[in-house]
Amino acid sequence: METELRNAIRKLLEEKTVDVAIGYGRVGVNGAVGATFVTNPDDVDRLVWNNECRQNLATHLTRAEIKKLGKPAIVVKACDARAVVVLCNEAQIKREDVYVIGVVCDGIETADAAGNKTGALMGKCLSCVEHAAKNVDLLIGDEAAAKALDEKNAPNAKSVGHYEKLAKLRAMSQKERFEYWREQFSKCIRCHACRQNCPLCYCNRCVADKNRPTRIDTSSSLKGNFAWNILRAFHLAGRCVGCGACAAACPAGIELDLLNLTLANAAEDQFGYVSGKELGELPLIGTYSPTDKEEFIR
Amino acid sequence: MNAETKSTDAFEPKIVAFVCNWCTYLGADLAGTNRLEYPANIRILRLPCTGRVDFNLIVKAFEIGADAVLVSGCHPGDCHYTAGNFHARRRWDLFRELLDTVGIDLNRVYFSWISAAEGAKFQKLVTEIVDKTREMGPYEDYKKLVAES
Amino acid sequence: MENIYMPDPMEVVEVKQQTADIKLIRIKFRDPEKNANFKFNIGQFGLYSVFGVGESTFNICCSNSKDYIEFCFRKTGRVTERLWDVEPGDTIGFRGPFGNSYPMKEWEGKNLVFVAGGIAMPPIRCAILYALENRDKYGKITIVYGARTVNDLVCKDELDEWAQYPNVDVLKTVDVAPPEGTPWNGRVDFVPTVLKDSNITGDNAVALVVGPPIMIKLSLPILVEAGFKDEDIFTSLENRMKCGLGKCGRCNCGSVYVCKEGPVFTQADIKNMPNDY
Amino acid sequence: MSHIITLEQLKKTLADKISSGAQVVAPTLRGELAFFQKIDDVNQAVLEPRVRFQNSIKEFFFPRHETIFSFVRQGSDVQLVDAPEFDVEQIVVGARPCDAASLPILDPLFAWDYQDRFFQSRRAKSTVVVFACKTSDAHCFCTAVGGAPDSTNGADAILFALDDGSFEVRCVTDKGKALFSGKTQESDKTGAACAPPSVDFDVEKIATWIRGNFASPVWEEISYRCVGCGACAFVCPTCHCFDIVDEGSYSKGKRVKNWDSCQTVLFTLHASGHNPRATQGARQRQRMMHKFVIYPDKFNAKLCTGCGACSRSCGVSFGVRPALEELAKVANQSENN
Repeated sequence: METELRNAIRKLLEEKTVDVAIGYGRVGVNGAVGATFVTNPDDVDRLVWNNECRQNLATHLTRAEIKKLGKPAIVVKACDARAVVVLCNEAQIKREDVYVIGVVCDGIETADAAGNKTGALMGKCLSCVEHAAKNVDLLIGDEAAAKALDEKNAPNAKSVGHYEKLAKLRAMSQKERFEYWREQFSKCIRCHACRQNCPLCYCNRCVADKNRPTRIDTSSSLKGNFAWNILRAFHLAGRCVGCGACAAACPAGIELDLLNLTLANAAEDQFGYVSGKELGELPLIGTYSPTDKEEFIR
Repeated sequence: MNAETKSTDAFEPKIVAFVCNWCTYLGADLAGTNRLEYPANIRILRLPCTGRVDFNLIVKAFEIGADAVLVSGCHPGDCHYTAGNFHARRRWDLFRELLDTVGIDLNRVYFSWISAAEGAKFQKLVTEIVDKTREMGPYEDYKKLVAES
Repeated sequence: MENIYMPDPMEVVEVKQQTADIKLIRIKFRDPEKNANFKFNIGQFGLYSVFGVGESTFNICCSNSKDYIEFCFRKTGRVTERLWDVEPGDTIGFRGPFGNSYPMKEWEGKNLVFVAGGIAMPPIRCAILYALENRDKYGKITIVYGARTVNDLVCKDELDEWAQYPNVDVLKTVDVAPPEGTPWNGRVDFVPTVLKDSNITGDNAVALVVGPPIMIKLSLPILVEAGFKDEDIFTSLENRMKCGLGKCGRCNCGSVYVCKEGPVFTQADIKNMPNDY
Repeated sequence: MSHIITLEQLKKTLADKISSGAQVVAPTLRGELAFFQKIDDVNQAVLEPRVRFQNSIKEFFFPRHETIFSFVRQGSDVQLVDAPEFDVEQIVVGARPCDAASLPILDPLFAWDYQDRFFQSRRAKSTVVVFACKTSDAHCFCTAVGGAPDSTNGADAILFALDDGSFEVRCVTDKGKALFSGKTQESDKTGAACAPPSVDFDVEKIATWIRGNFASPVWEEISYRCVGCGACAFVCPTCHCFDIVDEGSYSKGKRVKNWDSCQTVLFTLHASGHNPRATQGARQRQRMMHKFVIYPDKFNAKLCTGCGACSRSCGVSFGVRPALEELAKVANQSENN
């Protein structure tokens, strides 16, 4: 699939359909995979495709430094593709301004603290039922194999990986859960890697960075960290596509995506809403319906 | 039921109420003019609409020592801004799920619709919240968390 | 061991509004003993606190012969917004003095040229007041000061006072002509043009230029043409600061820490500093 | 003739210190990630040499969140209460040589004219016990900045893990001797550290290139993938930049100092909206200059111990080592032509 990807991008660059290709390359220490930006058709051999392509490259589409490079092509997995759709639906980019190359993905491996592969799939991949990206301009890879993987995961998609972890968490008592997150958030150093690596956290001045008034403390104190993590998760309610970039980037190893999964589940169960499925979809919180449930309201 | 008659060391809960300016605030006012007494533990904050209730305000309320939080506004359809409360309802539903996962005590977070004519409902609800919170005692978990910050 | 980040409580003595969004505040140490033996050099800055809100960096803009200190600020941020509501008798915090200063000793016997634009008057005012208090030590003093409109001039009333001193000419200007009928005895031009007509010469003279980058960019060639060498042209850099004493790693411009080795630099210094300000 | 201490004796020494009221910091495991943490019970500690940590011992000399003073308004006056000075004995055990090496690097900064009581009081009261490295990984480059797997730079004592679980103790300073006096036996067994990590770039040559290329476009090109978070700066044992903010209310509260990172947009943003370092490339340049040009100019020491924490915890596979490697290529190219 790698050669197919390289040839496709070489053609795009040669024909000037795009000015820069945002893909994966062995750019980190010991050949760790990260984002690479190819503008010259001869450099396409820097691009790779394997199950270490962990990052969600859509986060670069809204960055000023990358916009300066001109019209982008972007390599996406299915979960990343949904983030591109949400960016379009939220009018951050125009769909025709980005050439989306989907690659069939058979699951991404987690990395240990040194960036080496652990052999285990990411939580989201265990319950993934959409291995072939949608809303793309070009799809590379065997769609049939993707379908087979979808069907293999479908039966217990909602009871493995992060869903399993969340279920275990929700089964705890309220006090135990509070203690669990107290311990997790005590590790948070407020480096905001979760925010900066999230494709949908594109605000140029985050509300946590504002000080007139200071809505939440910028300190990495316990109360500051609770306020920050609650605010970050809620500002992604009905938007997060579950790509796991936040938890993968957290230096303290906090399982932030469980908070987002809670909101994604609530959006799906109560409003039948899954973000990033089709272009033109209205945002969940931006709309309402007279029949929304309200049994918790006095 | 007057706060002074209680012995001074008994726990007096602090309740923060975010109320909408067009309905619930007037409902509270009506309770006052009708001599419907409600406990003084409640601190009323007036906002244009429940749609304006930003969710870190609720977290901030617990940070500064609230033992329970009430968010109340116009009934669906009565909103002065036509859809503020509809948006709020959908957000409250999602936010309660998030608070539940984080382990914040949902028995201390109340949402309600109180119209300008429902002074009695306001008094009944506030009294109920104060009594229940007094029973539950102070929100120790969050106070400990803030103390350690 | 002393806590170097702890400010001293200061009493606000006087608040003078300069323009629609600029105020000058005069403060004294609440502790009379500290007030008595507080020393600072002309051109140094301090950090001013509104407790519960934050701290901001401003030059000490008065002469050091008084028993008070003054600073000017524009209402533009979190701290300055609350400084705006401060009244005489209130308490704010002060830490300082920090940074280097104008070499007033070396300048003795020389002609002084002061060029300021808009809110950049305060960092120059302290040098002007000191020079006027020691008038005989200095040669001819030329003050060229301009702002967008007449209402934007900081310390407008003092400009005319300074003009009364011997051998001092004050050339004030505004970019936009004032509306009909408003009394204005200054010119209507950009600062660099007024500087060009002020027939200053560079021999035995120094210049202090502070203002918006565009004003500095256009004034420098005029000074050089008039014979000022790079070591004779001084300026005061404004970098973002937090600690003010070289620890927090924020104000550097290349290898130069503006809070420790600045804010006063000569054009020669700035030439071998990277464009990081 | 060497001095040996068994694991039990080491644990007992630490346990005694804990019960005597000292603050003991040791490697602990939270899930399968290792953190340096204050321990209340010696069994929480995982006393074995380890390469990968999610934080560094910096947190116990330069805390990520610390109160400077608190204040209370009384009418128009304000009462200021200074923060209590750190006055507990602190034992940091299990640090890596590259953690300990950061302390003498930071000393001159926190003593540059103004004495920073917060750092210096913790430093004075601390004893740092280093475990010589048994392994290194691809991120380590201590040898490129003057470090080594058995360097005692900044350490009061160094322990070499032996096969039988005990350690050879070599005391470096009086503090080290005081901690281990009477707790070791003599023996002829000696321990050794692992081989120094291999490095294929020359930091001096790169520093010279950096000095001459402030405006080079290379800075933008190498930092396209950096998304400007604070992870690298916060896990770095030598990064010391901090922010000062007030917390609490207008009537009562405190002023605190928090870790800050030159990689974030707000670091040099002026109130007027002007930002001298508006792009990620400019911020990357500042980081590399501060570590390899500015700090050496000012304090004759590199602001980097080569521990590799930055590239290990970087979400986009960047960090100081990848940056050095890419700058080395550019520096070599510009040298040949």
